[in-house]
Amino acid sequence: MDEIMSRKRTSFFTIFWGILALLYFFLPIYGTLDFSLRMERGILGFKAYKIIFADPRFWEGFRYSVTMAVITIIVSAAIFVPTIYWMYLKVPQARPIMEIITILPFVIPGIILVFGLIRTFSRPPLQLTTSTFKTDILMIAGYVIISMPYMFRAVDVGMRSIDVRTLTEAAQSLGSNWFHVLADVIIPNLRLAILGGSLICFATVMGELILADFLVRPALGPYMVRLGLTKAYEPAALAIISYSLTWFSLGLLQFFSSRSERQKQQVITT
Amino acid sequence: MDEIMSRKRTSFFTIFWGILALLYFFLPIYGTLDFSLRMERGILGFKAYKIIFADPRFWEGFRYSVTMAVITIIVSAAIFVPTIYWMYLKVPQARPIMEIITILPFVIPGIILVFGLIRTFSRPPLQLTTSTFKTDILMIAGYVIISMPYMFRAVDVGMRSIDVRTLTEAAQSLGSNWFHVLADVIIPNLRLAILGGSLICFATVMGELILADFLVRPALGPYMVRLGLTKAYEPAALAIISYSLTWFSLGLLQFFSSRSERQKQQVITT
Amino acid sequence: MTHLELTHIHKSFGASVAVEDFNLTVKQGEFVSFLGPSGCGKTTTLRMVAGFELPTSGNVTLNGKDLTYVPPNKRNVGMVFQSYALFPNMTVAQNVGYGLKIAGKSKNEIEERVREMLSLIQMDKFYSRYPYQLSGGQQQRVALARALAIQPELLLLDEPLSALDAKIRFELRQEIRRIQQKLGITTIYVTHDQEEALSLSDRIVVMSQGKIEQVGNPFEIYNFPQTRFVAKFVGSLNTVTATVVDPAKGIASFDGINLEIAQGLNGKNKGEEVTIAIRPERFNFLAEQRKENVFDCTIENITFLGSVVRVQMKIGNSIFNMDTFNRPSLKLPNIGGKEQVTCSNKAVLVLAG
Amino acid sequence: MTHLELTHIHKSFGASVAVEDFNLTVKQGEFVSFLGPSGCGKTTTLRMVAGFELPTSGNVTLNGKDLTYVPPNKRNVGMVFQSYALFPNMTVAQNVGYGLKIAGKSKNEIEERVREMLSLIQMDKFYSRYPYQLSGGQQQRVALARALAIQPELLLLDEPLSALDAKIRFELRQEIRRIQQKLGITTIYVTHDQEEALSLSDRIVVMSQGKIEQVGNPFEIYNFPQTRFVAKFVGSLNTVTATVVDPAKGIASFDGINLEIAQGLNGKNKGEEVTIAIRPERFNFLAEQRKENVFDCTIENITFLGSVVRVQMKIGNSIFNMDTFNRPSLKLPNIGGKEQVTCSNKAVLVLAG
Repeated sequence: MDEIMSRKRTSFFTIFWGILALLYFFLPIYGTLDFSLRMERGILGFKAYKIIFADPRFWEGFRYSVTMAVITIIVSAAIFVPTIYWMYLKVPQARPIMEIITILPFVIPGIILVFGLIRTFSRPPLQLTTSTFKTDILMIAGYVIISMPYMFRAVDVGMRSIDVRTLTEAAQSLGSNWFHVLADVIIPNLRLAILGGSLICFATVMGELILADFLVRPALGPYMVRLGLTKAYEPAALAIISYSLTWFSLGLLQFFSSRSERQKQQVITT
Repeated sequence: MDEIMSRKRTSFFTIFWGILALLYFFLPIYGTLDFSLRMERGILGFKAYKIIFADPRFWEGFRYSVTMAVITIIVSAAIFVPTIYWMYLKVPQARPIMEIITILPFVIPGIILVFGLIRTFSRPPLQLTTSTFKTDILMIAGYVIISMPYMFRAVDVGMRSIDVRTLTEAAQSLGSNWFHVLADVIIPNLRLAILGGSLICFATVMGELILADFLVRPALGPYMVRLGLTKAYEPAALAIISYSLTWFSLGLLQFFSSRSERQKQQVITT
Repeated sequence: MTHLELTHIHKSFGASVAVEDFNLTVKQGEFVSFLGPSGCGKTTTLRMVAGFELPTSGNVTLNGKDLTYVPPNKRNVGMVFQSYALFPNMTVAQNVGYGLKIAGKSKNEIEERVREMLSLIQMDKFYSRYPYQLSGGQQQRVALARALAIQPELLLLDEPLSALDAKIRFELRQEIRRIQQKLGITTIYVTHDQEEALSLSDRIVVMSQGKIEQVGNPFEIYNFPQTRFVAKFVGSLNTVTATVVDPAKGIASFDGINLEIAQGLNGKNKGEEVTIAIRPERFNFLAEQRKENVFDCTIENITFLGSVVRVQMKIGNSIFNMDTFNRPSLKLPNIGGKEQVTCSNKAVLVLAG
Repeated sequence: MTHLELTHIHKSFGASVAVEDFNLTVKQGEFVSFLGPSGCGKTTTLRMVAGFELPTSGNVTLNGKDLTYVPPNKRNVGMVFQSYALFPNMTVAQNVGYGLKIAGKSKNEIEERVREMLSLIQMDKFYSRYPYQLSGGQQQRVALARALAIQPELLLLDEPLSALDAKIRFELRQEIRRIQQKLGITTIYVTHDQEEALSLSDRIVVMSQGKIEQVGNPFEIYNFPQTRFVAKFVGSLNTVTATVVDPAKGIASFDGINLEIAQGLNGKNKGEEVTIAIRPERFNFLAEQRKENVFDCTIENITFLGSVVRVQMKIGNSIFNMDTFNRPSLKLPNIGGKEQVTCSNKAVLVLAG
C-alpha cells in the first residue's frame, strides 16, 4: 500500500513538473502561433507567412545566415576536433585552461565581445572592415568565438565517452599513422558529438543579432528585429518559422542520438 | 634524442595554440583598453571612466541589473537544485527530456524567445506588462529561461560527480529525512557547481540586451548599446569595466575550484 | 532468540521477478552472508531489509516489530556500501558522528562515541582528515564505524570489499569479522565472492535467480552442496554423467569405469543417469594398496596456481582436474604419462537437479 | 634463438624513476610474464617494448634489429589492452581486419585472414556484431584476434584479464595459453595477479619499484623465492625473526624453539638474526613419530577459504597460519586446543634482504 502511494507521489511530481515546463515553454509559443495566424481579422490564415516568404530581404538574410552558419561549423570543427584530440592525448593538464577559455563567450557579455572585435579590426594595422569579403571573415571569426563553448563542450563530451588514448595506441600498434587514427577511429566515434555541436552552432548563428547589426551585414537576426519594430504579425510568423526549423534540427539530433545512445551506454558498461 | 624532439614538438604545438588563443582573445581586449584610455588627445587617462562613473544612468542600470541577476540566481537555484536532485534519485530516465528542454534557450534564438514572451504576457489573460513590478516578474522569468542551460548544466555536472543515490541512502540509513539529506549532504557537495552556474548566470543577466530593451527596463545592456551608438570612448571604457568584473568573478571561481578540484578527483579515483 | 525474520518476501520490478518466496530467520548476533552471482537478488533482498526497496509481498520483522513499511531513516539499521559513500564534505569525525547528530545527541556524547568508534577501527589519528585523504580501505573502515556509531540493531554490508585490492580485501575481511564478534551485532553480508562468504559467515544463504538454493554453515555449503548450482558456484568441481549400476551398494559407472559412492544411490534405479561430482582436491596419486575408486589416467596438463598445482588428467574419455599442494619435493608426472589416481568414496557427490 | 632483448633499460618521468637497469632476454616462442604490484614499472616496460614510451636510456632489440626509436606503428608488435580498446564504430570483422587494411592487403586476403582468426578464437558467428553487442570476455577475445591478425613478431598483453569476472578470467586465461602455444608466438604478459603469472608463464619476471627482483619459472618463483619481496608477493607466507644457533647444522631458534633448515645457514654467524619463512601449506598436524621441526601450538582460529581451511596457531609467542585441504572427513581441532604440528626442514626458507 505504502509503495503504491510512493509510486503515485513520484508520478504526481513528474507530471506536475512536466506540466509546469510545458506551460512555461509552450504557452508563449502557442500565443505567438495563434497571433501569427490572425493577420486577417476574424479568420485564421497564413497571410503573415505569405508576406514573409514573398519578401526578398527575408530570403537574402536566410541565405546569408545559412552560409555563414555552415562556414562557421566547418571552421569550428576543423579547429576544435584536432585541438581537443591533441589535448586529450598529449596535454591533458591543459584541460582547465581550455575550459576557461571556451567558457569566456558565455561569461563576457556578447555586446562587449562585439565592441572589442569591431574596435580592434576596424582600424589599422588589422583593418578588416574595408570590404564585405573581409567583413565576412570578421563575422566568421566572431561566430566561431560565440559558438565555441557549444562546439568545445560537444566534442569534449564525445571525446570523454571514448578512451581516446587507448584507442589511439591500439590503432598505432596495428600500423596506423596519425591521419588514419583520426580518420578511421576518432572522428567516426565523434560523429554524433560533432553533429550535436554543429546544430547548436547553426541555431546560434541563425539567431545572432549584434555582430551582424554592428557590421551591417544582411543576416537574419537584424532582419527579424527590424521587422519586430515595424510590424505586428509578421515577426510572430517569423518566430514560428524559426521555431519549426529549430525543432526539426533537434528532432534530427534526437533521432540520431537515441539510435546510438544504447550503443554508447553498452560500450561503457561492459 | 628522439624523445627530446617529441617533447619539443609537443611544447611547440602547445605554445603555438596558446599564443593563437591569446591573440584571438586579447588583441580585441587590448585594442579596447588602449582606445578607452585615449579620450584626451595625446595622453593616456581615465577620463572616459570618470564620465561613466559620474553618469547616474550607469549606476541605475548597474543596480537594476545586479538586483535582477541576484534574484534570477536565487530563483534558478531554488528551482533546479531540488528538481535535478529528484531527477537523479527517482526518474533518471527523464534526463534526456530535461537535457532537451534546458538546451532550448541555446537553440531558439534569443529574439524569438523574447518575442514569444512579450506577445503572450502583454495581452489578457496573463497581462504582466501593466506595472513595472509585474514587468520585472516577467523579466525574471525570461532571465531564468535564458540562464537555464548554464544553471542546469552546472548543477548536473556537480550531481554527476557525487554518487547522489548512495549518499542519500547512506544518510537515510543514519536517520536523515529528505530535508537533512539535501541540506547536510547534497547541497554542501554542490556548492562549487552552484557557484559556477551562478557566476555564468550573473554574467548573462548583466549583459542581456533584448529582453530589457523590449520591456523598456533600465538594465545595463540597453544602456551600453545606447552609449555605443552615440559615444566613442565611453563604450570602450564600459567594456573594460565589464571585462574586469567578469575576470574577477572567473578568478573567484577558479580559486574555489582549484582548491577543491584535487579533493573531487581523489574521491573519484580512490 | 530470533532477531530478524524475513517471511515470504517477494519482489518484482514490472514483469521481472527479482526475489521469490524468500524465508529466513536470523539469530541475535549471527553473521549471515547472501552469496550468489550478480542479478541473483541478494542485493535487492538486503535493500528490502534496509528499507530502500519495498517488497511486493511478504514481511520483514526485526525484534518482533514489523518493519516492512517503515521508512529507512526510522529503522535503526547500519548500512555499509560497496562505494564507501562517505560524505565528501565532512571529516572522518563528522562522518562517524553524523547519525548521532541527526539523532540529536549532545556534543560531548557525539565526541566520546566518535573517539570510541575510531579507536575500534584503529584510526584515531585520522579524526580530522577528509575522505579524499584516505585510501579505499581506510574509507571503508570509516564507513563501517559510521554505520556502527548509531548502535544499530542490525548491520548490513553490501559487497563492502569488492572495490578494494586483494591484499586489503583480505585484511579488512578479518577486521570486519573481529569487530562483528566483539560487538556481537547481527550482520547480513552480501557478496559474490565465495571465499569471503566461507571465511566470514556463521551461515551462508546461496542464491540464484531470486531463489534460495541452500542455507547452511560454510562447512556444509562447501562439502555437502545440495544443488548443482551450489556445487558449481562454490569451489571448483569435476562433474561427469554416470549410469547407476547398483543402487544398493552405491555403484555407478562412466566410460565403463565403476565408481563407489559412500552416500549411496538410494531412490535411483539401475540404468538411470546421475550427475556425479568430485572436487579436484579430493583426488590423490595412488600411494598404498587400495581397491575402491582407483583409476588409470593419462596426464594432460599441469598448471601452477600458486600454493596449489592443478593436474589435468583423462580418466576413460572424461577430463578431470586434481589439485595438490605445491611443494618443492613434489614429484610431478610427465605430461602424456600414465598414472593411477584415487579418491575416497566419501568424496563422490551425487548432485540433485 | 634470442628473439627480444632489453638491455640496460632505464626510464624516468621527471625526477621519479619508473624503471631501473632492466635487462632481459626472451627466446623465440617464450611466454614471459611481468609480475608486480601497481607502480612497479611493469606496464612502463611493456609500453617501451610497444613503442608508446621511449626509454631514457637503454635499448630494445627484436630479432637483432634495434627498435628503441622506431615509432609504434612500424614495429609489427601486437598489443592487447586491459580495456579491450575495440573500435566502437567497427564490426568484429572490421576490427580484426583493420591492421591488414592499413597494411594495404587485398579484400580477399583480409576476408580469409579474418575468418581464420575468428575461428581460432571460436567466434565465427560474431563476424558482423558490433563491440557493444559483446560481453567483456568476448570483446577481449576479439582484441586478441585483432592483435594476432597482423601476424606480429611479438604479442604484448597489458593486464588483459583484470576487467573481467573471476569465472571468465579463468576461462580466457586457458584460451590465451592455448592460442599462444598453437601459434608459438613470443609473448609478454603484464599482470599483478600471481595466479595468472604462475599458471600461464614459461618464465616470470617479478618486479618491485622499477627493479627486477627475480626471474625464473613458476616453480622456482614459488618454491625458491630469492628475496623477501618475492616471497611475500607470491603466495602467502609466515615469517618470523630467528637467531642463528648452529650455522653448520642449519639450526636457528625463535621464542626458544629450535628450527632445522635443510638449505643451511652458510655464511651466517651464531647469534645473528635471520628472517625465516614457511608457507602455510607446508605445515601438517603430527601424524607419525618425528624428531625435527615438531612444534607445540595452541589453535587460535579456523577459517574456511573454500577448498582450503586455514588454521591460525600460536607457536611460542608467534602466530603462524597452516593450510590444509577442506574435506568432510577432516577432524579440525578445537579453538584454544593444544596440538602438535610439523613441517619438513626443506620447507623452511631463509630470506635475503
